[in-house]
Amino acid sequence: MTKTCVTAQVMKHTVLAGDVWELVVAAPEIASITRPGQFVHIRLTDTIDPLLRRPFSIADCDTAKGTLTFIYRVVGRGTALMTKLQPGDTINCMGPLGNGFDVTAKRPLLVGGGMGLAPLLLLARAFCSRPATILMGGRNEQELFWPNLYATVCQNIHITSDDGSIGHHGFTVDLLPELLKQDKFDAIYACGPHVMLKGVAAVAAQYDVPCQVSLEDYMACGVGACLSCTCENTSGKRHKVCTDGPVFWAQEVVW
Amino acid sequence: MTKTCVTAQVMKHTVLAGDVWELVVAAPEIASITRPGQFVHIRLTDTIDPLLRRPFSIADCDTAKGTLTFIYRVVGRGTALMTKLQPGDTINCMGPLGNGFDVTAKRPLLVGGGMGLAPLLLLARAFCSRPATILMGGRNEQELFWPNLYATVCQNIHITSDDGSIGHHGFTVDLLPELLKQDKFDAIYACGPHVMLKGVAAVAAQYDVPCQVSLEDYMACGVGACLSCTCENTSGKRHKVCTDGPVFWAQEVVW
Amino acid sequence: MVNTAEAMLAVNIAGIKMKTPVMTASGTFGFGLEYSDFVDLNKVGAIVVKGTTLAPKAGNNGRRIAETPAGMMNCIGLENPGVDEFISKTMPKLAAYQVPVIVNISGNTVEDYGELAARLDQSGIAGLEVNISCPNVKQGGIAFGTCPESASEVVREVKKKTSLPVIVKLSPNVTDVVLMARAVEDAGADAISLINTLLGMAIDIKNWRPVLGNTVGGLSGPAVKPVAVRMVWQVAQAVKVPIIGMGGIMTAEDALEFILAGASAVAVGTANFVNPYVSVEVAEGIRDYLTKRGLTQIGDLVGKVNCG
Amino acid sequence: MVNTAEAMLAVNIAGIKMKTPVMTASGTFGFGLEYSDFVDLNKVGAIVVKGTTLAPKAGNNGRRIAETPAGMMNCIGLENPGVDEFISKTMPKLAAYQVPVIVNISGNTVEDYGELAARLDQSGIAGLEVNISCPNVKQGGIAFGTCPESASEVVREVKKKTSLPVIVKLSPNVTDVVLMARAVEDAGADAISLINTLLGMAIDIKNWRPVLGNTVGGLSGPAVKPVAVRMVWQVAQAVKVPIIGMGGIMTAEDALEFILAGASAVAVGTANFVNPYVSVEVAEGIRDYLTKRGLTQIGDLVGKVNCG
Ligand SMILES: Cc1cc2nc3c(=O)[nH]c(=O)nc-3n(C[C@H](O)[C@H](O)[C@H](O)COP(=O)(O)OP(=O)(O)OC[C@H]3O[C@@H](n4cnc5c(N)ncnc54)[C@H](O)[C@@H]3O)c2cc1C
Ligand SMILES: Cc1cc2nc3c(=O)[nH]c(=O)nc-3n(C[C@H](O)[C@H](O)[C@H](O)COP(=O)(O)OP(=O)(O)OC[C@H]3O[C@@H](n4cnc5c(N)ncnc54)[C@H](O)[C@@H]3O)c2cc1C
Ligand SMILES: Cc1cc2nc3c(=O)[nH]c(=O)nc-3n(C[C@H](O)[C@H](O)[C@H](O)COP(=O)(O)O)c2cc1C
Ligand SMILES: Cc1cc2nc3c(=O)[nH]c(=O)nc-3n(C[C@H](O)[C@H](O)[C@H](O)COP(=O)(O)O)c2cc1C
Ligand code: FES
Ligand code: FES
Repeated sequence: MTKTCVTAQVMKHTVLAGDVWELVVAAPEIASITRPGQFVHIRLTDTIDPLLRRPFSIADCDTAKGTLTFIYRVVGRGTALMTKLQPGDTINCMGPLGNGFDVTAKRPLLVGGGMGLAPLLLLARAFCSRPATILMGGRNEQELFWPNLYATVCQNIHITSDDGSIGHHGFTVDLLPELLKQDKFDAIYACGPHVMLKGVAAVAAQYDVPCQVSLEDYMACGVGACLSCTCENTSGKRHKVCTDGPVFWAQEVVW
Repeated sequence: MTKTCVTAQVMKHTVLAGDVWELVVAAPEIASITRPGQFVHIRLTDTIDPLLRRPFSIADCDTAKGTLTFIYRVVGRGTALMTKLQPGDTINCMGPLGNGFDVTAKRPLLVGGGMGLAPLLLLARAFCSRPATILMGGRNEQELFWPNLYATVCQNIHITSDDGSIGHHGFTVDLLPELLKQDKFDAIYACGPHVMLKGVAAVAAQYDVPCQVSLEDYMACGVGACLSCTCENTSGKRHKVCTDGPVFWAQEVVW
Repeated sequence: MVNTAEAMLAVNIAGIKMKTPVMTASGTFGFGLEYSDFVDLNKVGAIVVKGTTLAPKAGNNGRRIAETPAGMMNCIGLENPGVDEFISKTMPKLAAYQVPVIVNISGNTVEDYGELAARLDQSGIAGLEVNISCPNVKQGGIAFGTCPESASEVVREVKKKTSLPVIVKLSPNVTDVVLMARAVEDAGADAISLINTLLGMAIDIKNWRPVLGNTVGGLSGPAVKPVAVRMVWQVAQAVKVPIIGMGGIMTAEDALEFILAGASAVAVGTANFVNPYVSVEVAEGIRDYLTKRGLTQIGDLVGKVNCG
Repeated sequence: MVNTAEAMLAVNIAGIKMKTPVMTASGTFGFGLEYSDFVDLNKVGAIVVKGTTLAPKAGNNGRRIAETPAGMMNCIGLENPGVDEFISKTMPKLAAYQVPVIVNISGNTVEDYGELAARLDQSGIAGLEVNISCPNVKQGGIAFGTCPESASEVVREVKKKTSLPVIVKLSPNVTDVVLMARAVEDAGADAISLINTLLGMAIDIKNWRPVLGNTVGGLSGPAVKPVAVRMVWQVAQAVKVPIIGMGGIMTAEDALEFILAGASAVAVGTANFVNPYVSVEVAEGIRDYLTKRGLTQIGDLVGKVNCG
């Protein structure tokens, strides 16, 4: 079984909060082989407007039902059009793409900011049997509908908000050292804005905890062919975010 | 009251036969001033695919309800997309455009071929009180669902089909002289393929009956600005099909 | 000082005073009157009328437009009633509006251009747009637009024959648009407009014939916007005269790209066919953008793209 | 005689034997292997690999792609591992497939092109595509593609250093593509491919900066198709060598336009990103078209547009 491109029917499509939506589609071929951290490249319509696919992390995946869940924020034309999807409509899904997280940790700490919390949700589910902890950050209370989603898959939930309207007032990175001191985490998994990832990586290095980060870049092909998403890694080699990533070990990344 | 551009809600959308559809939309601003023979320039989506508007004759118009009816055949990308419209969806309607038919005749004969029967339907309704006669032609029986539509608005219905599967075996032009001999028509109104119009115009001239024809051309603007639809008329002047037409006196047209 | 809504958008392009920086592109808005049911012409920056020639022209035969991906092609072939009819019949009607009228002129020879300029000089119009870039006519047209020397000659001749501001419209079908821009600026152009259409072709695979009656046609619409923005930006680095940017503008956002690239005004073309209100809506959108950003004048944006 | 389904589509472009006339365009299909999960590479006409240079190249900084109306822009900047790594690491993997591999080469100097040709001569590839039209690198690239003399020089040098078929890829960013085509044909090109990308630009109106890291980028996709078809048609009237047509092909219908215009083969580029199966689907669509029309060979269509 391998990467494929399938027509997927919309099963459910709801607003989670403000401009964040949850989209569930039936794509058993992809669901059956999905690993946490992977993503799907979505073509919304068969017209040429918009032309390119859009990458979205797989936020959840039900192999029994053959469904994939995406959690997305409306930011531009493609996502605005996406909100119009109704159950029964179809989209084209190409995936699963990317490498996914290493899931061998025994005491994982997940750190997510904003929409970076989407891929971590599936990762948390994979860690379900283990006592996973999540540290989540967002701008304000309204953005932090995430605790509900994580309630069943994480043992401990720590929250920070930029404005202090919920949880700890500040950024995830501010709270991170404290958590690392309290608990013996054997791996950190982070996804979120670049500046957050950079901060998390620095703290992880300081506390000598292995850390994986999931990166984003503008992508045309999603399969390593177009070189739109490459970056240099610390060993001087060129890496492709779409295939060598989106998940990288923090020490590979040139911050 | 004048030409306008409005968002119109789809009220009804059904297949009439094969690839011919009937679309009813609410556009009271346009319906209230529509004359038979006019058309609407339709923008289907607010994406740029397809980019241009598509012109469709107003096949019916209910001023009380404020609705317009279009009868269209699927021939390309735009009309294919059009079939997806559901009640409640909206399209953008620009109109009413074009000059419309002269409706002063006392004993009108309508001659329509194929989709040319769409604009004649509204014309027939305008003539309702008078004993209007329609001569309609099509390729075969399947295409001739039109008699049902005309049953209530025309007194006499004559039918020809290219393959003889319904009505007279042959073209409308073949039957036309006979009708003109039988009856004292004071005007002929024709719409259909160019070759049919040319034939009708010739017969009309021969029998000395005033004749109006409705022409088609590729249109960008629909309002006389782009000059994509112009043609020379018999007095050597340039005419615009969109504004000087689509209805012309047969003797104005260079066949 | 907070600027009034009106002053915010007002521009002066080589002496042509416009209420908004949004003009209508030649050939896409007729003589303006055709759109007066939809648009208050007094709210349009300027109306650039259809390409006008000395004698009336019937244009090309056969199909004249075709839709393309996010664009269209046309091969109208400069159909127009001739400059004299414009002056005697159309201009008096346009004079009823408070909107600058710019006449787009096309000739087969350098002398044609001069003669057109001379006849239009006292016609009440606000300026001339010299079309040296029409891809749809056999003689003249684009030939002048791809050769710096011929272009200069045309511009000098026109300048000689008129006291009106002279805008020169450039073709995108060239290796080096900057070379052309410099040439026409040196020859005396008061402003430069670009882009005219890209030369394209479509083939009907059902009958193995060109879709357009003239085989090839001019491509316009959103599809060409990236090329147009690039050329405006390149030319803005190279010339001092004001630039009128066009090519694929559908929204205020599109127009703002051109302005940031270096256009002092913009024109909407193909978009008129899609949305007849577009010229006014784009101006309003630009005003909203200025307001939101706390800017007081459209000039604050011109050429402000930071490529560092 | 009824042709077999296979023979119908087979083409021989300057000695490169392909099972279908549908190739993949350089830079849009990686080294082919990246798409092998989706496409049986043995069913692709030929794979043209990413632009290759002598030394490895890191490409441009910043954002490298942007969507445009019915198209996209890129400024990858020829990132590639260098010709030696291609020969030693990639080509052995590609050799496992029965598909002609064509290497797209780019140099800063005439000598670079010659050296690239020499090194690739015995590497097992089927041909060279000389890229004199890349808009995304500072030196070389497009400069060679806009000047007939430089282009000829490059082609002559490459021909001297290789026995492989040499395809020359032309830029659309020129006033007269026919001039360039004639020049490279005279210099010994065995085939001509076109079009490379149109130079474009987009500006982010939120931060007043170019969207792309390299300020400008190459426009591709459906938006450019009319320009590409026109250029293929123009060049087909002027040269005898076979033409590989590309620019915006998404469907078999699009490909057929290019073939009727005069292309003996076509390449799909941007479309791969949208539909990874496109190269095979387009070939199948062409076969269906031939079958429906009772034609036996793709050659029956080449250049058959009737402009009379
Ligand atoms: C591997 C990966 C996983 C992602 N997962 C999620 C997710 O789970 N939920 C979510 O809300 N978003 C996610 N994103 C970001 C998401 O892809 C963009 O928000 C989306 O493409 C924006 O599309 P648009 O048409 O609305 O925006 P527009 O700005 O109109 O898009 C224009 C172009 O830019 C690209 N683009 C715009 N923003 C981004 C971005 N941040 N990253 C990459 N490309 C972008 C688009 O794909 C498109 O090609 C992910 C991105 C990547 C690379
Ligand atoms: C005044 C007028 C009234 C019309 N009324 C009707 C009607 O009542 N019912 C009906 O079925 N059709 C009518 N047509 C034809 C209808 O406009 C076309 O069938 C339709 O535009 C095809 O669109 P498409 O996207 O499916 O085809 P495509 O071939 O994909 O369209 C491509 C382009 O060609 C144009 N085009 C294609 N065919 C025609 C045509 N025959 N006439 C004009 N432009 C065309 C399209 O508008 C579009 O710009 C009318 C045309 C005109 C000019
Ligand atoms: C139907 C049509 C007719 C045109 N006629 C002319 C013309 O007569 N003179 C001219 O200089 N440009 C003409 N143009 C070019 C436009 O003025 C404009 O430069 C071009 O379309 C790009 O702008 P757009 O993409 O907004 O349409 C014409 C364009 C179209 C679509
Ligand atoms: C992301 C990307 C990278 C490209 N890289 C190259 C390249 O390295 N060498 C080259 O000759 N052309 C390159 N091209 C141009 C394509 O090969 C092709 O000529 C162009 O995209 C037009 O075809 P299309 O519209 O089907 O994409 C590239 C195009 C894209 C979109
Ligand atoms: S998106 Fe194409 S290489 Fe990564
Ligand atoms: S459609 Fe534009 S003038 Fe008739």
